[in-house]
Amino acid sequence: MTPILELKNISKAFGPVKVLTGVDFDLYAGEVHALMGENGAGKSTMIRIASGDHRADEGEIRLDGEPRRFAGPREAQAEGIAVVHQELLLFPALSVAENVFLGHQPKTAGGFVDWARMRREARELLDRLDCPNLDVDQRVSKLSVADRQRVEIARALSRNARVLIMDEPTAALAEADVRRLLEVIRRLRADGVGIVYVSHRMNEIFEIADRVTVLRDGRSIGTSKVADVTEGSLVSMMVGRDIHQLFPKVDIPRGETRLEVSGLSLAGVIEDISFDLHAGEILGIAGLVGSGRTELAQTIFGVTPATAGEIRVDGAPRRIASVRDAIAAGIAYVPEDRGLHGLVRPQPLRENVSMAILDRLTRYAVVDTGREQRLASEAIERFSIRARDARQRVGQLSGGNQQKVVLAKWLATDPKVLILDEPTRGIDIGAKTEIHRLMGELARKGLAILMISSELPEVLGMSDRILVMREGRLSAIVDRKDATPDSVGAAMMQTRREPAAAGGAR
Amino acid sequence: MTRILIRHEAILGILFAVALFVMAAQSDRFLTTANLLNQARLMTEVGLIAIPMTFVIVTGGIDLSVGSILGLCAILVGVFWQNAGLPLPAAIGLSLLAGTAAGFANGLIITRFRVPPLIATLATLALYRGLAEGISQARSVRGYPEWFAVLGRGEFLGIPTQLWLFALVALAGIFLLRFTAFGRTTYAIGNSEAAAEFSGLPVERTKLLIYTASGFVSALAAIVFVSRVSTTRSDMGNGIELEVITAVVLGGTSIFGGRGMVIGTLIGLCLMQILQNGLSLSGVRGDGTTVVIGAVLIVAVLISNILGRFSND
Amino acid sequence: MSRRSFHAVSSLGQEILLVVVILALFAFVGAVNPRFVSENNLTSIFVGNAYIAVAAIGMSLVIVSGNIDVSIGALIGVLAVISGLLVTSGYPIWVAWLAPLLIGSAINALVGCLIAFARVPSIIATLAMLSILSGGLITFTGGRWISGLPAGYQLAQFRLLGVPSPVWFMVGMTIVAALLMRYTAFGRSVYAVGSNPEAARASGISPSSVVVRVFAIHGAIAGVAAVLFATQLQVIQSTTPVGLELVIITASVVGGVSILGGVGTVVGSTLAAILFAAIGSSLIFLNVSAYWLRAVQGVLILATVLADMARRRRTG
Amino acid sequence: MKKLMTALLGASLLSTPVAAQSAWTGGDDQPTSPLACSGESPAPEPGEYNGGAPENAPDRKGKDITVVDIPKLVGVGYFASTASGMQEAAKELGNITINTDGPTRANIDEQITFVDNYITSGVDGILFAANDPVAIAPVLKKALAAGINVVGYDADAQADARQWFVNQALPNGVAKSMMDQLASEIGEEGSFAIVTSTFTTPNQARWISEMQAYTEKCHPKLKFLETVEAQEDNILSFNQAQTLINKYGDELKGILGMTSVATPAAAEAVQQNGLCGKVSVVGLALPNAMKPYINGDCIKSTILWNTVDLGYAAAEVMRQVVDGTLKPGDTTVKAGRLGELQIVNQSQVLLGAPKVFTKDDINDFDF
Repeated sequence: MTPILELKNISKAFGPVKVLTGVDFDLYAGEVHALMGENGAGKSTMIRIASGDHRADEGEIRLDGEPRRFAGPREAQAEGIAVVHQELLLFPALSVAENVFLGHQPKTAGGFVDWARMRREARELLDRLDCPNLDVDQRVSKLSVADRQRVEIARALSRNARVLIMDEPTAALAEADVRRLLEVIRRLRADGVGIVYVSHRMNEIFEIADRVTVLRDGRSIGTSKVADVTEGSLVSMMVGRDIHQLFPKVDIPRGETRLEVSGLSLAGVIEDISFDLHAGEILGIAGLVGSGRTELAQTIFGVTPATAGEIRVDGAPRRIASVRDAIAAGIAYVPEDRGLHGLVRPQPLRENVSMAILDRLTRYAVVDTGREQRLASEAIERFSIRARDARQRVGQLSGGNQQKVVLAKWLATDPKVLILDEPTRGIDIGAKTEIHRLMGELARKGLAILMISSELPEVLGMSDRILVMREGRLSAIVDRKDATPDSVGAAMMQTRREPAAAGGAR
Repeated sequence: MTRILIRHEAILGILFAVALFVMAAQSDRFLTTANLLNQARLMTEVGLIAIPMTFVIVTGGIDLSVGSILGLCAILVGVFWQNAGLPLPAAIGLSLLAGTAAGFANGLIITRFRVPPLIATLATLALYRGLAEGISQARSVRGYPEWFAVLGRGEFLGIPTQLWLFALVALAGIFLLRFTAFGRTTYAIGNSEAAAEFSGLPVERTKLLIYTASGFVSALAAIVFVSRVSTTRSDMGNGIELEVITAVVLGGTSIFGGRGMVIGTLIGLCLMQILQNGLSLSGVRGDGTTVVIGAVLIVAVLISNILGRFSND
Repeated sequence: MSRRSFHAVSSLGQEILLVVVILALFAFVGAVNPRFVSENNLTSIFVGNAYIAVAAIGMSLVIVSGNIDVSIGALIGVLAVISGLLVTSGYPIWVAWLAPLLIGSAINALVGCLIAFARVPSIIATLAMLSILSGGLITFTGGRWISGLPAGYQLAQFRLLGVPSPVWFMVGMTIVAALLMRYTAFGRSVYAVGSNPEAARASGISPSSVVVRVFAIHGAIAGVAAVLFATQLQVIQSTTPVGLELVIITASVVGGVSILGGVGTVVGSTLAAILFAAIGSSLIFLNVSAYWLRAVQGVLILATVLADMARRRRTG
Repeated sequence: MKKLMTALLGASLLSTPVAAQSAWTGGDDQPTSPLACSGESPAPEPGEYNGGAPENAPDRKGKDITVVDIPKLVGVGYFASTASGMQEAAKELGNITINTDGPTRANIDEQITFVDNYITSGVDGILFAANDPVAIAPVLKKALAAGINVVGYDADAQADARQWFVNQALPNGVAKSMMDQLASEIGEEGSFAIVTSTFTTPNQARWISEMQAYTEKCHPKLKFLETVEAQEDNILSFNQAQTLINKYGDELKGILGMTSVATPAAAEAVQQNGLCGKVSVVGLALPNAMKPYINGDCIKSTILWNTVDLGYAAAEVMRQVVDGTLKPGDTTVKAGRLGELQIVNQSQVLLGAPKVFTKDDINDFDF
């Protein structure tokens, strides 16, 4: 049996930087082949080459044993290779149906776009993906992240994909959505589709993949059957060293109350939330996408000022009507969307690190660049950020290093309360561990940490207590000792009404 | 970031030097102090407005209403002075206030009502010009006292008076954009407004201030203009916005925001002015000069694009 | 079901808003002065401004694709003169009618290439074209008007079934363009490129070629506008009307085309062009002081923009 | 903000019929001097010279000189024909070179820059048609100070900013021709409207004021309706004329076109509406642009000075000023094929009275 897709001895360089060196990869029909590696290992480039987006410098691509060259994505798509991109390449202003069929709309006899058929077929595809509630006429800009991803998968399927490449499909999904996605993947596999599955999440790999290939520094470290490897061996293959503890949770005695939230509401989004947070504590927030986790964080942080309720920091009531108020109150927020909200990517590292404390760095309105430079150098050292120097543009750094810059930026404000929204999303194992270690260190120093995560193991592993949200309300607060996937999962799910206001869309 | 900017400026500098050299070779009347100072005088109004426009474009916005604000403020000087019988300094003060208010209104429409700047200022372009016409009833106001002409036609230490004003505004612009938290915020807004917002930077206030400043400086340009031509007309400054934007963009400010420097704008301005002047002196007619400036604009952007592609950005 | 119709309404909101405003305007001014809604006046409102509506169709395509064209006024001027020169120097009339389409298309395809391949931002490329075209026009014609146009050349004065040809062009081209934008793969790819060029590329659409084609079509449409412009009177002016580009862009934008690309329909821009023409005419009928006319127009444009913004925020 | 605007505007917006009788829209505030209703008016006295003089001008007598012509704007038929008149004179004289160059829009700022650049480039003389009499004055004075001879035509500057001004026709003369012609076509009690370029154009504003004064004196029952602006844009002029026709219906008997762009466009509107003979168009326009309408018996007349002659005279005057044959105190000047021209108003050379072209003679002219 010949593989449907085969990459042989692929090399690729961008300018002087060698990204891939002699990589081999093959995929059989009806299998899920996981591709793993830290950020910067070359996974994305490989995907781009396989999907015709980039041309390899060396090596060849074979389809069903025949060598092929793709002039562009269109040719690859014509051969049945489709990609579900991590950044979800959709058209926000267009409808669901149209997003599914853009570029290959069904046509009438006269060559015109057949809207009726397009909507019908989109409906069928979405039903096949088990999402009957998704309206094919809805604009994509109004959909939640999970729904957007379904649209993207429907798009791939609409091209009768034989090879489906999924680039971190679960990075943005809540646990329940991950379940549904894995179900869909199983079904596709049964239909004979070959799936390249890129993910950082170990449990998914073990659950769904048949084989796994690990990349490191642009080279293939090896391909093995999933049954033959362990989590530990995979991690050491990826990182090149052993990592013993995935969640280095340290026990810190609870300090005094730092943050008290009572009756906090944002009309139509979150309702009547009360909790407190202590120095040295990590309070995890769990919940489905759309349950109001991020909205809660952004309300506390003043992005969307609360319509009712009270926030006290160190016992003093604070009126938080803007981000500036929140910063002044000692609250810091590391946002979910790094690229959009966390960083100004075209600007240098040092200007990003100083951005939240610009007021404090100015004298007579002039920015003290000397102090700024020192601040940046310290941050590079303290968080071991891999950057050329403080003048490098943050957009050029890897995801993990970007996240460290965001952390550095917020720790520079000397906060009392640190809110982390999906702090390790899209970050490789190495950087993830570092960030977890850092969280422990910060908590030990008396910081109160609020952590939102869609990864249940992370929430369970890192939190002292877990605040579970459902449909904009507080569902439960679970102590570490009582927290199990079942107890927290139950609090998250319960019965869910028909889709509430699409909370995921902003 | 700085490196790219410097590169664009270097290209511009070279273009500028080439233009200077060619023009000087074409006409011996070109490279004289008198001519150059005179040219500087002629470009002051466009130059003044180009300074805040650099800020506006760096934030990723645009202000098309500057020419109309200029017209409106010019009219108001005359109306306050002659029709309302105020002393001239008071009339000037009120007119500056009106220009500031017009800019503030732009800023409000853009920040509060979230109207994209292009549309907002397209609408106020029509509105402010209309107000100028309505208020003036198409009457010119003339006969300003001698002392007022000093600003537009006089000299101070051998240098045209308005050039001192221009230098002051330009220096303030360089200082603000380059060294202050305000400038830093301006760049951050242009590169990623959301990230700036999430960093607690005063995004709305900064934008509001920038559009307000644009209105104020347009009013200032109106005063200089009225002083230079000693009359007010409601059609003053018509079309000046395109000249200003051309200068700013020629100066390397990215129309998408986030990139640009006041120095670049100044070079862009000078390049435009010496092209106009130099070509005219060497016998090229006005319409030919217009064509050349259009071509230079494309060439400058092309060269910097091509060079930009070979660098690792 | 109700959900679906709701979305249909919200995506058509701007068009409906415009129709309501236009009807309200006609009703109000008609009540004050019935002559405003006389057949004659309605005809002149449509005929005299049809070329603006036609040009706004192309502009809408350009804006939907995420670009802008500030040289459109100059281009129309140049193409009108070319048409006039051809017909007065003895070429057949149909050549003079067709040439502007082809030349306009060629010129703008070139601009499109600058934008798509040389990555010159559209506002800069067209700003430069504005200088080049308007300067070049004067150099070329020396400011002489073109007169002595042969009989049969005045396309814009023809009538078909009693309706003046500019109205046919305006309505016909709007419908064709609306269908093209909605029912052809190309039309949809324009929205895709304007909405998210990176995603368009991943869908197998080449953003560069879409942008070049959009500009080429826009140039051809500008050619039609130029012929309507040139054939309305017995002489052709050799300067371009001042500020025509702003009028056309405003029509597109107020018609609901988002300046950020990806959204909008050509029906909206045509309605907006009609609205502006009607406003201009109505102010004269309402005896608004001529000195204040432009201010009132400005207020009305601003009001439309703000109303649109409020509507968008309501429907999300 | 919107409310404020509305309140502000509402108060002053709607012009009442009373306002219509007080002042014609588009006029200026300068004093008027209407001519006598009938019979020849005595020509105004030359008076004492009040023009300026170039400082330390080199002796250019009889030498080849280079002159630049800077009209209000280039790209309109009117100034294309004045420029052709200048070339005609240059050819006859043989020792004068004239280049026409100017802004593409009637924009004071650009025009000033043009003048300034030509001063630097060192021309011997400047011919100009000013967009604004006051705004252009400082730069013209600078030209005089640089020893350059400065002569205006068509649209004047302040008198001391130039040496002579070739006046195509006195404003009160234009007013008389226009209103007499209008009254003869629509009767003494007809209603009419005006299409002008912009309210800020000095010549047009002057003529409208003079027309009002003359009408009140000599045709008091003519009814002024309104003035509309149409820039220098023929489609807009057409649309505006069209709107006036639609608005007033049978009430409208005549349209006055104040520019060479507006008049033919108004004629076109009348013709396309099939109102030939019902609505008269009286106005300033180049004969060539009006021939189709006049020969087609739709429009009776067009009024204008000979623009080619205007340019011709301007060039002749420039040559004579340079040669010193036209000096302050002279009462006439010889201008080539035009013969003797009269000096009026202290430093103006009068081309003559405006001419009314009709079907009988329009085909004898080609400009």
